[in-house]
Amino acid sequence: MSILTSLLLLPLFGALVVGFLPASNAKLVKQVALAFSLLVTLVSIVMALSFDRNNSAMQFTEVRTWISAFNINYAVGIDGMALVLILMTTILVPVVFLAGWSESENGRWNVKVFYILLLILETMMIGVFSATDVFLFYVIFEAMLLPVYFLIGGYGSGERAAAAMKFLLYSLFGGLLMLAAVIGLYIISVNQGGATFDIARLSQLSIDSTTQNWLFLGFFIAFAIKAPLWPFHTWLPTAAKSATAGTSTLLLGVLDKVGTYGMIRFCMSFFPDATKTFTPAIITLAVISILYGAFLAIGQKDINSLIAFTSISHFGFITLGIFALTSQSLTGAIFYMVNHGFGTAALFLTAGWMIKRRGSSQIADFGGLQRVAPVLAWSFFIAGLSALALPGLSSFVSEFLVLLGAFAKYPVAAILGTLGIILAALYVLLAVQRAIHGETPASSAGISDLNLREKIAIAPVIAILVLLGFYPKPALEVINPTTQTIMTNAGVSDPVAKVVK
Amino acid sequence: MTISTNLVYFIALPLFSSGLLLLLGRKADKWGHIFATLVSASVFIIGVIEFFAMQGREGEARAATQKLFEWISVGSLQVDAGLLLDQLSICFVLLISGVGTLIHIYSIAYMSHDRDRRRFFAYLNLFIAAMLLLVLGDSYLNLYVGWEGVGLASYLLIGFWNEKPAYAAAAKKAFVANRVGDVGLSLAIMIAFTQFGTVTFAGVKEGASGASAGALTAIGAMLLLAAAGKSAQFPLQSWLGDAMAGPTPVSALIHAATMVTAGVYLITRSNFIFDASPTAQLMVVIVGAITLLFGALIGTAKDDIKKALAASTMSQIGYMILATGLGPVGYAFAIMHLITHGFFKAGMFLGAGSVMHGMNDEVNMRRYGALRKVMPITAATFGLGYLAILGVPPFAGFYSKDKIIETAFDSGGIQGILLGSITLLGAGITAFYMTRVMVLTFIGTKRWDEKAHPHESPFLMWAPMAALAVGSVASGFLLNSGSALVNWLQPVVNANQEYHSGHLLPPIVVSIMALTVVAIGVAIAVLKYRTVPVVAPENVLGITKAARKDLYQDSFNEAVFMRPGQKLTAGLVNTDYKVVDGLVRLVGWVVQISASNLRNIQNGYVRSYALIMVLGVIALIAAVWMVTL
Amino acid sequence: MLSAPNLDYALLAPIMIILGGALIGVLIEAFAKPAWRARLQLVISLAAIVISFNQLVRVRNDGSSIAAVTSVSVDGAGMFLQGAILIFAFLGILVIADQDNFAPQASALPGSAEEAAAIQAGKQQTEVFPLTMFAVAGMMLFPVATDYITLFVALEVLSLPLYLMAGLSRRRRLLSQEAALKYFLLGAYSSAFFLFGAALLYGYSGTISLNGLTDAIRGNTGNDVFLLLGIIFLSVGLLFKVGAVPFHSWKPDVYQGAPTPITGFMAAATKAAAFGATLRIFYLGLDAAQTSWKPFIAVISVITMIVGSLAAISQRDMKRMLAYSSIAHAGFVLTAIVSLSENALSASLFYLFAYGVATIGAFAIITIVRDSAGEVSDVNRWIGLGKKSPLVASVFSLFLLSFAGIPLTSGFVGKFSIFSAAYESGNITLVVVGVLSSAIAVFFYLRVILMLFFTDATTDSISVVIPSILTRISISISAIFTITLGIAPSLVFDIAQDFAYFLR
Amino acid sequence: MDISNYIYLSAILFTIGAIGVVVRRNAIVVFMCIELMLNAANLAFVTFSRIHGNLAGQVTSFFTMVVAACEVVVGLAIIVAIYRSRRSASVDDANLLKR
Repeated sequence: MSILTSLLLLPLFGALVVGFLPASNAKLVKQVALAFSLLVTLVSIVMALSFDRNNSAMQFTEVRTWISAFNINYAVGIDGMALVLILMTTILVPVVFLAGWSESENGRWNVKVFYILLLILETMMIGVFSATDVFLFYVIFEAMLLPVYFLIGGYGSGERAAAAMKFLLYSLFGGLLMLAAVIGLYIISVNQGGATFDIARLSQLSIDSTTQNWLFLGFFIAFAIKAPLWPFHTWLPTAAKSATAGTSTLLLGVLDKVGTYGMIRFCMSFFPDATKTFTPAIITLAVISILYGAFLAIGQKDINSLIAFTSISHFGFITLGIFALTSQSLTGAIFYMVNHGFGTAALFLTAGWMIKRRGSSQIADFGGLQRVAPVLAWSFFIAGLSALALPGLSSFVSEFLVLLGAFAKYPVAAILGTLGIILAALYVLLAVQRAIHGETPASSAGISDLNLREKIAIAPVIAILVLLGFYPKPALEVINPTTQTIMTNAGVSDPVAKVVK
Repeated sequence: MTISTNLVYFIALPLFSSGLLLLLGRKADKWGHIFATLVSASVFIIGVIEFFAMQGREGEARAATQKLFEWISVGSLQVDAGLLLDQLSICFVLLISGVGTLIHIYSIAYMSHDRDRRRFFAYLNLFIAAMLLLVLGDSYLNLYVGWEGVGLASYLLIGFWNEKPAYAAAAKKAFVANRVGDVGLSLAIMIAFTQFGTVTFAGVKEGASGASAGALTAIGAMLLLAAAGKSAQFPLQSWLGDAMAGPTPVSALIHAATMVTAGVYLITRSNFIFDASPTAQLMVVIVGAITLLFGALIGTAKDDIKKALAASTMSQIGYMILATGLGPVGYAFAIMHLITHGFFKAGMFLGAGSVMHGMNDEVNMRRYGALRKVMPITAATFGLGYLAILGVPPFAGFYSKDKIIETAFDSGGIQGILLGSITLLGAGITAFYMTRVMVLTFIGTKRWDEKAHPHESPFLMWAPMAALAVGSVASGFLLNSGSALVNWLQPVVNANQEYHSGHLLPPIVVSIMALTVVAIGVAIAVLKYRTVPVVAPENVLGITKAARKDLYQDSFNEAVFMRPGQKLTAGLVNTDYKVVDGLVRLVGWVVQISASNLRNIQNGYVRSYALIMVLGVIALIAAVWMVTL
Repeated sequence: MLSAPNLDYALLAPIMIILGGALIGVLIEAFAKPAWRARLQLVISLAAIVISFNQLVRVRNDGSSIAAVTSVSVDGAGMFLQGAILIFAFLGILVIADQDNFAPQASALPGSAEEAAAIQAGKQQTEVFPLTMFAVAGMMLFPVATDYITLFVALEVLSLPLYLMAGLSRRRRLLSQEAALKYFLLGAYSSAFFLFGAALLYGYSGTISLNGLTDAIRGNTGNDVFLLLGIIFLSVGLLFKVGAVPFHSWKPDVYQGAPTPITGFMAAATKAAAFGATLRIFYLGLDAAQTSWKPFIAVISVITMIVGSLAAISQRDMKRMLAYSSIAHAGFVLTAIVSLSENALSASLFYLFAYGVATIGAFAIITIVRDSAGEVSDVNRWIGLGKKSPLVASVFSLFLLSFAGIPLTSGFVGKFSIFSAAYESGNITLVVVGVLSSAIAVFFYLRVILMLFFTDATTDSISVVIPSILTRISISISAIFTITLGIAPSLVFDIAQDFAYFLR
Repeated sequence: MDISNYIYLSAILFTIGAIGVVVRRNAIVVFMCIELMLNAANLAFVTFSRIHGNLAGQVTSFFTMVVAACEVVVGLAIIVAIYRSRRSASVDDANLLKR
């Protein structure tokens, strides 16, 4: 049983143990849940250390038959990209537990249910990145929505029920489209040498162009809804506004990454020709998302939906990076996914603390935090800087790689994307100016600064943002082989420099 | 290229100290500022040591490099965190750390009453670290990190007293304007990478000869946009005036001596791009000329002493940018003017600071008058700076500015004459507004309001001013004796043609013309400001009214960018709700409506159910009958 | 010389055992003491079902097409469905055993003195058990019948008891009697169509057996008009029983009116039996003439899926909503019929079993959600159940998620297999419509879950009565089935695949 | 006289029955129309049996008669129960279950 399967089962086992704890003793429940999530982080770090850097094939693989009738089996394995995303997930979960210590109190159900749902969600998050069987991926991809649905609906605020419903319906609709595509792919594999759901063999299938386009659309729309691209994004702000800070961190930080991860892992490797035909359209959508998300972020009144719209703009960058298909832009996009995870976590958690202290989530209600709560103000400021991709922080490295890579093939898109960084400066600094600078109004005079627990929660995230900014080598080293394999599968090579020395 | 190991200290020391001071918080309040000043001084000392070590080395071995670690390596993009200290960057290192240390010392006294002095010194050290990274980076990407780091530091320093919303807005405006410039720099890097496959200066230099003219012009234009953003040149110059919201030492260090000159450094460093594309050089010259006049005109009408000096900085940098556009020989003179300007402008800003310090933060010059009696040392140092900026022979300004006017004339043809006369006109206007400042502040009659009782600033403040005054006196002569600076920079900017070739006008004639124009300017100013009303008069020439409003630059930006931007955002916010979300809700609504209609068909009568069945059968029969026909 | 027809008693034994059980039930009803009657009936029927299932398991490998000359062909698919119907019956009877759902004396006038007396005396007519057993016998015969006589007889034996049972509800007697009337009139109406169709097909082929019909179509001997009209009229009877759209109007009213245990049993078992016969007729009898009937069955399946999902959205009553969802599921299985492939057959067998089990569980839960005046099936009254009794609410949500086809539930695997079979045989439009209608269906399932869990309970006191041990067993069995078939479907799926064959 | 005329007769009878169910209000009459449809089918069976010369049709018609009888038993029981509780046998009165 490979370390990956044990990593998958650990949080599930944790949820079981939490299930048996007495619901009355909230403190114990929280500590046990935190302990399990830290254990998972430890195991994932051990796995990362024993990951063989220069072999780009899937590692820690394990295959067990599940439904023999359709040759569906429990097949897991990870390459560089999946490893980096799993590491991000396992680091974020304990941070979310620690940061949202009191998030689980005023929900519809008791504390136990909150942590059981989160631990189950963690299993599914790890599972979705490590599944190498398309059916297994699809099952987790759909089932993952339920814990979040109950988390938002049960523990959120504002009209949380409607937000949860909209989120679930939107993603399920995407999921069902993908179901049709998965079935199509399966049937084609039946007629071409044996029914299979294995990613490697599915990418060898030769599919005629019209079917390939339809199947590509089936997959792509589901992923475009998940990582919200421009027209499919309206569920994200409402969900982020109603969910607790911890849930929205996981929702935007990890769950949405499944969308962009899926685009790389499935859309590109199964349907290379369709990818080429649709790339111009997708690039346009990505650029629209960048500018549209930024403009709307500037216009937001509520701090959570501001962060949500910034993420929509960032997802535009990621998709631009993916579909520009040069080694710089693809590596940049994957690295961007990781950085965005930590950046959004920092933003949401600090915003969550500010909202908890001030009691309202309207930006106008804040003011002069710098005087009253300097550490909180500074962490929000640094999180904001990572959102506007300040050099020295990790998001700059990834954003620059994406734009640099995209410029080689789609100069106009890259230029418009670069204009996005001006808008990024605007929406971050406007929020910082309203929330942190200016005089401290009487209403927010009594705000207390971060306590030790919160500092411990946010410290690793900011440390990672800075460290990966200065020394991104360990992450890039792991991602590069995956990019090379994806590029060779898609039959694309880097454009060579014009002036040969 | 000698490999040296102590370049990293230039950046590591100030960065470490700024991080330490910020993290330690209140605990470091007592010794924070001393520690920061010492760190800045030690960086200066290392710089001097390196300078003499460089002089010791001959020819090629002068430049020193150090590879810290491999920063980004993806596919064909290999970027190391490498540092390069060559003749050009040593000038900047010395200027930054030297003037920086003096300003650190000055700030100890100036900020003594401020509760957050430790945080101020932390930001200053952060700025020094970022600026040194900018000048020491060996590739455009490393330069870019320093470039935005400096932008961040200036944002923090301008917005130091951010409890006042106006100051916070000024800080934001500065950062966003810089960001527009940074777009230019990143695009230049992208074009360079697609053209040459590398982003290091050496690599780009090598490839520049083979690249197409269009690409080079594009890179040049983008670099110019970046320089305009950072050095507050036309069209991105609106933020410099508001940047005066920061404490005066900040304006002295950042908005006079160091940061605003980053643009000049960038263009000088990428001289191989500009030399290879004349169109780019023409653009540089045009931007320089426009800003030169633009700054000078604004300077004539500003009553706030710091805004007047800021406008003068803008126009002096216009001179430098113009010089860099005049081909290889211009680079050296631009750097020379940059260094001399660093001395006398920083000196004047510190002088203004000590005047404000004395007049408990009164900035309106119409409230000053006859301060020379009360603050003799400030008056003296400010006066020396004044003489230097005018270009009076023995002082620094004469050597650097005249050389620029000369090269402007020498660029030949109508362009030569046009540029030469613009620079001369600029010198005249500079003389006018600088004399106006001198007269309003130190000479003339006393116009203080009751509460003000000015006094001389303490030793810690006037000592750096004196040092800078000495610099503004001697630096011009030293740098020019035997064209020391030109030969020193020769390997970097290969200004090897004899710059004495074909003069349009002999140098002596040019200097005379310049001096006469300056004299005229001084005379006009002295005559005009014999009696100064305390309240700014209303009926003034149209040009002065315009100049008071910074030639409507802000209203232009608001009209063209800000308001349409806000309207677009508001428009997008409700279209997003109505259209995109609307579509989703429409689908829900349609499903709802059709569901309720379907419900009504079920009306409960058995006979209607039976009728539906019969209709179903008839439909089937009809369909099958048609199919089989 | 007349030779006695050779009846393969081993294969027919399961049906006979059930009939035996039913007859004993009638005798008990007549002679046993009232106090003893209910318990005795329950034991007898459960015993009959278990013995019959045991016999079915013993003969599972030796299916033969001439079990009763040409009338019955007990083959793989038939046996699988018989097994499924027996399981549904077992679970159904457990829920039916909870007596207070049924009128003490069906014939007594509602609200009359006579009825009040019957209630005091605790007289409790338990003829519902034998009626169920007769219905089960009919249902077991219907999928294996291969000639028109047996088909028609099985159809009637299966339907008549259901018409009666629909009218037995103890509370809201008027609604229940109205449901019975509607079900009867429309049921009889559709069987008349069925018979006339059979007559026409007999006219076309000359024999009353399906095999004869296939040979006739291949030989192209008869007059085509009879064939076409015959197919249409025959399928009217079948589509009515299954609840396909133009013939679905009875379902919502009857499901709402009939007593809930009966609705649960009926929804699961009738659908399995009806689809059994439809599969056989279309796969064996009419597969040679598929070009003529495939288009209109496809159209019906599309309309059924869409109307089933759409109409459910605005329903106020829980039972009516589940009725529309069962109509939508009928639409999905119809796509399997249109696909006419071996995979489609195994997919539909699995789908019928998975869906049937979940339906019985869902309706069982509706029986135990009550207020002072008995069952509450108004959806708005269920608000906040998640808070009051989380276990019941989460089990009910599990069943709804299975209907919606959310992964890790049996419904998902069923839908996946049906859609892949349909895709394989080329009707991709059906798959797309299927996917879209399940997207619409998800909307109303989630609205209910949202109501259960996320809206706060209002004042009126609906409370979950502690269900009798039998109902609790039935609900937990169906829940376990729904989960296990979701996570490890190959347990039943492999059986479905082995049994997916028809013998001519 | 050609035997197939009986087929047309049975078809006509069937349609009359079918329309009768839709048009008439009284439950008993509706039920009679259904019986009429069943007998039309019987007639068809017998006629086809005569055309094909084998007895299968006639045997089937016996079975349908038996089944029709059972239907009568059940149907009338339900209709009588409805009548006693509602005092009217009209099919349209039974419309509580709707929408």
